[in-house]
Amino acid sequence: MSTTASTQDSGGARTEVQREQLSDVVVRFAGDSGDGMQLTGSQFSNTSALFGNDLSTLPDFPAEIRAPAGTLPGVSAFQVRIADYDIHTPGDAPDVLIAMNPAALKTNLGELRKDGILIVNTNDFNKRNLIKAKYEANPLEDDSLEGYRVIEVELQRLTRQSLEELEIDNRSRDRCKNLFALGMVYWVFSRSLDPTIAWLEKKFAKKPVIAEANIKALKAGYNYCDITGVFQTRYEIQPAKLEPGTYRSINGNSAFSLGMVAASRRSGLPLFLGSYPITPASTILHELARYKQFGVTTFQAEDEIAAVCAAIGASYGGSLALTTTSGPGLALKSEAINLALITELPLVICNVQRGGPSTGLPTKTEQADLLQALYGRNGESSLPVIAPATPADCFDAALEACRMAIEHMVPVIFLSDGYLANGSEPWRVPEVEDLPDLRRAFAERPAEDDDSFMPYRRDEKTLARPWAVPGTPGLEHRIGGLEKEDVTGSVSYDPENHERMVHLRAEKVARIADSLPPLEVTGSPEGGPLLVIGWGSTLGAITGAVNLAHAEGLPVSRVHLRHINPLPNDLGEILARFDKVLLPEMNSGQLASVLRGRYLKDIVTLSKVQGRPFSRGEILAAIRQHLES
Amino acid sequence: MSTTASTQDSGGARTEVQREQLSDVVVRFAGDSGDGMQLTGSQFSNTSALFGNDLSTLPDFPAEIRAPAGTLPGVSAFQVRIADYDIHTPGDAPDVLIAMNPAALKTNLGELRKDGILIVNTNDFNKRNLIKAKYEANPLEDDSLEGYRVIEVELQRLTRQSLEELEIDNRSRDRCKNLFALGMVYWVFSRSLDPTIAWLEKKFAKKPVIAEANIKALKAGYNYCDITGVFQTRYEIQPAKLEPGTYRSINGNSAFSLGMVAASRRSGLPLFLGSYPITPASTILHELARYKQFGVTTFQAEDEIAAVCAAIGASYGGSLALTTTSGPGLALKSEAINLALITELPLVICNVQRGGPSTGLPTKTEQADLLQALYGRNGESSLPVIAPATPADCFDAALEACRMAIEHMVPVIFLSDGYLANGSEPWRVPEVEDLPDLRRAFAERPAEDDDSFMPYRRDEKTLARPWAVPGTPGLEHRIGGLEKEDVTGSVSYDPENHERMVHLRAEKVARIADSLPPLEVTGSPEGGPLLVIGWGSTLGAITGAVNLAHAEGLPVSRVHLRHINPLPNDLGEILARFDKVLLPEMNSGQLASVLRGRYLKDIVTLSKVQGRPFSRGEILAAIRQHLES
Amino acid sequence: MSEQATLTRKDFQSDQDVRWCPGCGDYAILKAVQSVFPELGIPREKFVIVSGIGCSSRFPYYMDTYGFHTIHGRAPAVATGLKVSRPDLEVWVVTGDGDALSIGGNHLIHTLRRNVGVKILLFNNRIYGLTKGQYSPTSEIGKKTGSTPLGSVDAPFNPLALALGAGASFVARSVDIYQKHLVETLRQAAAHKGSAFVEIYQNCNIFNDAAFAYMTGKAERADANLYLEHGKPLTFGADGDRGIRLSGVGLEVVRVGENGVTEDDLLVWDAHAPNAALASLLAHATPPAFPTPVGLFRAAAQPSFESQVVGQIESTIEKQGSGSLESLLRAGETWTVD
Amino acid sequence: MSEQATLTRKDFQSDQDVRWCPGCGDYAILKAVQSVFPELGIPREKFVIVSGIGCSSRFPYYMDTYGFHTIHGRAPAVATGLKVSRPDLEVWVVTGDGDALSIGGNHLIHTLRRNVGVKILLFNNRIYGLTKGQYSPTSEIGKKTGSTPLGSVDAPFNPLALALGAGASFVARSVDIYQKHLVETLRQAAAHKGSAFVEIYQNCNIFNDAAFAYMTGKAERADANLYLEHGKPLTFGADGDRGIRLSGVGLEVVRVGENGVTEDDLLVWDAHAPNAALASLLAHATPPAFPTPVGLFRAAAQPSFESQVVGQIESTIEKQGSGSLESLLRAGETWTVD
Ligand SMILES: Cc1ncc(C[n+]2csc(CCOP(=O)(O)OP(=O)(O)O)c2C)c(N)n1
Ligand SMILES: Cc1ncc(C[n+]2csc(CCOP(=O)(O)OP(=O)(O)O)c2C)c(N)n1
Ligand code: SF4
Ligand code: SF4
Ligand SMILES: [Mg+2]
Ligand SMILES: [Mg+2]
Repeated sequence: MSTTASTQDSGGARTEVQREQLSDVVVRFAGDSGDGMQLTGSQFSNTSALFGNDLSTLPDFPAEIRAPAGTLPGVSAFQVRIADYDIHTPGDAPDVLIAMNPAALKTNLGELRKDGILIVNTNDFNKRNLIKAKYEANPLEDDSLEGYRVIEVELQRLTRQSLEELEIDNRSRDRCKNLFALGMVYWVFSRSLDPTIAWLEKKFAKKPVIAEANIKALKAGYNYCDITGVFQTRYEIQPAKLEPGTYRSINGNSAFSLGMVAASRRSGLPLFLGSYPITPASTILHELARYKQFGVTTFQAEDEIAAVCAAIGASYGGSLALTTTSGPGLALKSEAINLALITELPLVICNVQRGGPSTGLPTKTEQADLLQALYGRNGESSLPVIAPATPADCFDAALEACRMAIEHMVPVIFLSDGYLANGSEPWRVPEVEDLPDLRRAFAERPAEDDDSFMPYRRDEKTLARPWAVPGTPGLEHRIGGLEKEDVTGSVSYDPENHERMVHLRAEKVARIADSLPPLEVTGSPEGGPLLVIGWGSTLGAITGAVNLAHAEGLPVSRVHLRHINPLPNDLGEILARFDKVLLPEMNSGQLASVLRGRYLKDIVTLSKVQGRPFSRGEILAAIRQHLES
Repeated sequence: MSTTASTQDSGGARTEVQREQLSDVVVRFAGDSGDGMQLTGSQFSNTSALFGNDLSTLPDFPAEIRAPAGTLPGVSAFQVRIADYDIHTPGDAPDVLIAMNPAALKTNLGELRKDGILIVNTNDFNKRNLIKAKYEANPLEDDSLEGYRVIEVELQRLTRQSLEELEIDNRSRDRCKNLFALGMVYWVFSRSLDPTIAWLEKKFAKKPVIAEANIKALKAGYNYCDITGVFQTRYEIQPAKLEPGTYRSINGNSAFSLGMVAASRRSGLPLFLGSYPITPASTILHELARYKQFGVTTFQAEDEIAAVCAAIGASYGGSLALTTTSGPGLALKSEAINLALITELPLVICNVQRGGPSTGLPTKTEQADLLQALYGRNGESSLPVIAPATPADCFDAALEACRMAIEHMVPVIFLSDGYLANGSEPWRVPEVEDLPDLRRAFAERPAEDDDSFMPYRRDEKTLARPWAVPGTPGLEHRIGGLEKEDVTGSVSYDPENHERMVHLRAEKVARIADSLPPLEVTGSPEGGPLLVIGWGSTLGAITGAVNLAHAEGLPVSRVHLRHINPLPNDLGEILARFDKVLLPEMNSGQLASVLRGRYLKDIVTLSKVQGRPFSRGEILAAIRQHLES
Repeated sequence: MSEQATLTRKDFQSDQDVRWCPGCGDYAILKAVQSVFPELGIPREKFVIVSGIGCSSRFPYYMDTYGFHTIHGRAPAVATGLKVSRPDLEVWVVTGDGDALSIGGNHLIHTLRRNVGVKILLFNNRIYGLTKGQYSPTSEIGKKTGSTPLGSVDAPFNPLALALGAGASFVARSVDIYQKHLVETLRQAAAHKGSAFVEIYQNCNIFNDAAFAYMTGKAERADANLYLEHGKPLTFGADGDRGIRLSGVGLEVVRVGENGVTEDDLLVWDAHAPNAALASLLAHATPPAFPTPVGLFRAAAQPSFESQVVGQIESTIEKQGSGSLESLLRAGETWTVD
Repeated sequence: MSEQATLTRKDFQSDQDVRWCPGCGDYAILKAVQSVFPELGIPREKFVIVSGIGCSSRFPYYMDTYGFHTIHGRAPAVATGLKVSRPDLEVWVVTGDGDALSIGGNHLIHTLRRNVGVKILLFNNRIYGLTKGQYSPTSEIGKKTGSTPLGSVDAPFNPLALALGAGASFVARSVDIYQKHLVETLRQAAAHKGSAFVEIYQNCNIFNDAAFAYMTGKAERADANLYLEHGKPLTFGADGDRGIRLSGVGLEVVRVGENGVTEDDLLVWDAHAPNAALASLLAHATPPAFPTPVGLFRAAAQPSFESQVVGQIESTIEKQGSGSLESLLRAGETWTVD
């Protein structure tokens, strides 16, 4: 709520309720894993999206399926920022925090902004829960909450009360208390209940009592605010002025899945996914498994190696082949990725990064698999790496990954992360005919007397070899993981041939740079004292920070990389135009080391390795610091 | 024979045979895989070593077990350079080539130096073999061999003749023709037959006829030269002036194996090897399997992953744990290596690099797994990487790898290559008491009332955590792949703790740099126009080239890296002192990219990716070029 | 030094909060293990629990023994290295159906083939719990999950048949809530010298609730379970009058007293048979045609892998003496430069 | 377009020099495959040979069909992806005992469990050939090799028992030099709809010569082989008077005419039995107690994995029509900004 433009309007209000216009607001729902916080947050987001706000979300859930109720590791949270303008991040500090129990309060209070609104469910603040949350004293009873606008609500009692007449047990009643809370939030932000009511009716179509209970609780929460006047102010956030079009809210894994289906259609190739479940990538498998009417084959393999190998087999057979995983799984696939690389078969490897090393922080986000993606294979094995920048960008980046794979006959790594995978934002749905045309012909049966088919004869421009799929008469040939002779593809141990092939494979990837659009530099493209460069999911926080810096009049510019390998042709020149270059990344400086080596330019890392994304404030502070020193 | 000091001595010779003193000579034995070239070459090397020469060898064999006899892919070769001074490489171009068949001639002639001696087995130059070797005409009959000193010998016929009296079949007789050739070479280089005779007697102790046949053939070859005078000159290479001590000839895999046994003894920890066979690493498994009297346990696992996991289990239990592999196997192990990293268990991972990517060139050498070793794991996962420089150095480097692993509780990658693994050189055997003391105490049972054991409390200097092995009463604790809390080691999803642990793990490795000796700069340590920097097995070729350059008066200096991570503390300063830095490596510039990124110094790569080592000439040429331009 | 005399269940409870879902079958298994360990007369510090990744694999955190929560599927390999290098330790592996049979299938069968002396407890809930409910290699055909919205099409593994096919020397099955039976089965596993493979049916009440209700339900239990007891005829049913007999090379369910069948016709269970044929037959006896056999399928005395590996080392040292590093370094042909 | 009418063995010979050691058993297997393929009435371009790494895995280079020499142990996984996405192709996997049973064990058992319609030829030479002779998971106990100088200590896999334990629908065994038998076995494999697993004993004359001489030797052959023929009683021996009969749950070697045994007592071979029990028993019949069974152990009709995967896709499209990308992109709740 930092950049609010508030007006007062006590016109028709029954009590002294004021109306305030806000430009943006950050709300965080926090509770036990069993409290339905992800659902509650999603509903608030969707309703706001339908209303026309721009928004950005950040779910945050524990590694355990259901850690013991009431404990600190069991807390699940969902943050959403809604705004009447174009925003890029789910916000730094929440303006409003809903805490369903002591553990949720404990883990989330620290980030609530000073003077923020705090809604607490007092019924859960009993001795047992306080102990589980490792509170020595009841924070509601000492001065812990000073400086916040605390709204204490007996959520459990009130919800039960509102559902008294329904023939359900108390446990079922209690399960509705998140809807009661949501109703309250809807009231505060002057939102319609209709989208959520419609959604509940659909979701519980087969259990009408449950639908009714949830809807009743929702309305009760809303009415509770109306009647009791617990809030003195209602807020309004106007719709954002977005580009005209049809919008939907989408998270990164969904956008990626749709992008792959679109690529399948636009290339005319059936999509084949070989995958082994792993957080935070599994939902791509789940989503694509539902698209059988698009001819999508999903194969849940026995492990990551089988998953990528099956994808390689499918690619060999002429499918658009995909494998999805996260860090430890990418490590396992590395040997096989090199098989695709040397046999020059198209393949998309989607790696949704999470906190490492080893099992690490499986449900948290990080960008620390970059060097693994670039270099984690034996021998010289350069392959394209692309990193989407926002949840919705996963759609376009998927198409671009497929373009590179098909056009150049090469495995491509798509480097998403947990934040993109689960975070959502409004997405302007594109027209199908505007999507890139990805058709590429398979090698065709040669004329009867033509013996000249050469599986490693290359296209002059792309250096791609022909895609000669089994079943084509006359193209019978053998490929494999041993080094092959240039042009013929026969096994070759010849020293010079090996060197030539190493160069050809690298050059094929390097040439992709020629097909990339020029980079866009925001700020002063002609150069200046400071450039902030980012890649992948830091786009939002960096853009937000640079916008804030511009508002302060700071001379900072910004450029964002989507293609990590090959690097864009114009990058070197751009870097050279700036005195200082700052690179925020959610690792210890991985891309910085690559760029430094490539361009011999001193690039300063702003590192964050905490399993959560940058805030704008962190980056803004670094910008200020580097402009001063 | 380029730097010879020849004298004539026709004194007591029966015919006009001259005696010439040489300073060094390069001999290459080449034949079919079935011709026993590796054995022949080894014998010549050993005899020369026993005589006191310095030497360096380069075996080169095909990927097939026994490719069809007579074909080009079936050629097996062994090159050895012997000298009366301290040498570093197996030589660039052979001075003497023994070609047992047309295929061997075809694949090896190109490298024989002009005016070199060529011994050919004419019996094998029949039509069938010429076709198999893809010769259109018989090279013995056209002018292909002009410019070489060709010695045509009917090896097969002469060998059969010499073994006429023995009761063996012709096939067995033919198997001795390599010994006949060896006898000839011994005559040319004035070598004693005794070591080989002794070796044959031992090897065929159970088959005395075969021993006799081989010995007879050996002598026959020697006498053949004596009698027929096919050679006008005999050469002598005096013993080298090596440091006093006991010497033996050793290859890299053997030296590494002995180093590991020595480390086991010096640390008091039993050695455990978990491995899965793969060329060119398998011989380490074979060798260590024979050291049961040293308490060495070798476990041939079902795959590379099981191999490294078993080693991790053994390390957890208090063994000195080792796993050995080559490139594709390292890729497979990467997930598990991170488990050792995050649980902070000592482990040595020996990777004998071969030509990649994928199956690549399995029997050839390359240095292209460097970036994989440094970065091929998910998340932030810095670990020590050490690269031995010569076959014998594998012994010392093994001990150093173990030192780092044990002292810092960390997995260490030992980056050897095919050239070091199979190449051999004289090794001055160290005294056991001069070897480093690697003892480190396990954590001990705490006092009865002491509850303070903390599995992640670190040593202040090394940052190592305690090694608390199962079976110790009172130290029961749990470790695993999830992020852990600083000090306590409990599972922790706390953001700041994660960042702290990422830094601590990196810092632990970085601190190793403080224990490294200063780098030695040859040439002008104070700086100059050109520094050649190398790592791993290129030491020999670089040293040779720089020595040649110094002989030409060129102002070039040299430094060699053994520790790739962490890099030595003084490296940055050294680089800064030179105008240009040249880095020859058997890859496309992997270390160069790392050093450029780290030191922002323009480092120029001299790349060779041909599955074979640099020659001195190649490096010398690059030195000249860079000093000129 | 050793504390075994006084060990109790409490001694095996760690201070960590147990983080399985309320109602998860894993709790009961934890309880059973914590009951058996103190009975074994082994000092606490000698126990090591090695696990992979999955809900079940959180097990070591809750045991106050040495514990290693490794990576997905690899626990048998880590345990092998540990046991071979430290045969004095009691190494128990805890794993799930995905961990052991999907990604870890190969390590499992090789560990069983080698007969490494580790106890392997496979918590079979027929689902991937930790990754939120995908079908597993033990899910029944037609299973609808996130990754198989129209139902899975591939036949599941029969874990016991697979283990027997791999040459396992000890194979047993129990059920999370059969606490007494489970405890007894764990005791038998503890007593076995080589690899002991125990499949434990485990209810995942979140993603695959009531997967075993067909046999564990109150109404079904008596008729749906066949308790294997060595040396006893195979009978089952509420009235104990039903049984299993051989018919050709197969098995057949009969009722004693009907069609002239007497108790003598029933198969007498031999868990120690030298070959695995009968155990295989029983492993293939699956509902609805048969009651589900639980208990000890096979326990054959075979030398353990680690005893033989260590044996080779010990006998070499016995014969040749402990190696001299000095001589080793100087082995082969040497020469001296003065 | 299709050339099947006129295909001959020559059509399947590629122009590559065959690079196995002279005398290697692989040659005979190559010959057998090249004899069977032209008979099958399938166009040459429909054949794909997928292999792993090992001497045996060089196989595709020598066949003038499509071929994929993949990486060590992973051929079944690559083949699965190929077959599921292209059920019209004939996918044959060639693998070795190390490739299939050591590093690739898991992919093998999962492929068999799923019943993917690929033919798997396992060249079992009981040794690692390509890496120069280490012991393999099928080497006999006590095998002395480079990696086991004092002899191996672990029991080998019984590949057929393992395959059956994994649920394989087709299991057979033949021998490199039994050319006619091998050809017939390959024909049966070709005719099977799901996974066909064929173990082929193969002599590695360099690193494990004469490993199968006990049964292939001239003197031994008649008494040491038991040829399985569906519907025929199990007899063997030079005089054909010896046979196999059931004894309890096991098997027993008998002589017809002795102790009142008649031909009617012998087990009549049923390769199509619905359950794998009998096949398992036979798989466990090993020398010296039994002759080595060769031929078809099991061929059970079960739906193939790919047919069902494709079936779900086809029936969805049939019911819902081919998906509209436009609608998919606009699915869920949308709103419009003008
Ligand atoms: C290499 C790797 N791949 C995938 C995963 C994700 N993962 C964690 S547990 C699991 C399966 C769990 O199923 P199961 O073994 O049956 O255990 P349960 O949770 O049911 O007890 C998977 C796929 C991982 N952690 N590591
Ligand atoms: C990942 C990997 N690990 C190890 C190897 C080395 N390797 C190649 S073939 C082979 C075993 C070969 O044995 P088998 O499968 O029995 O085939 P054979 O040579 O006997 O036909 C091994 C270990 C490899 N190529 N790749
Ligand atoms: S998800 Fe299932 S298996 Fe996992 S803890 Fe919950 S109930 Fe247990
Ligand atoms: S090593 Fe053995 S298996 Fe390999 S080609 Fe030679 S004989 Fe055949
Ligand atoms: Mg499970
Ligand atoms: Mg083999």
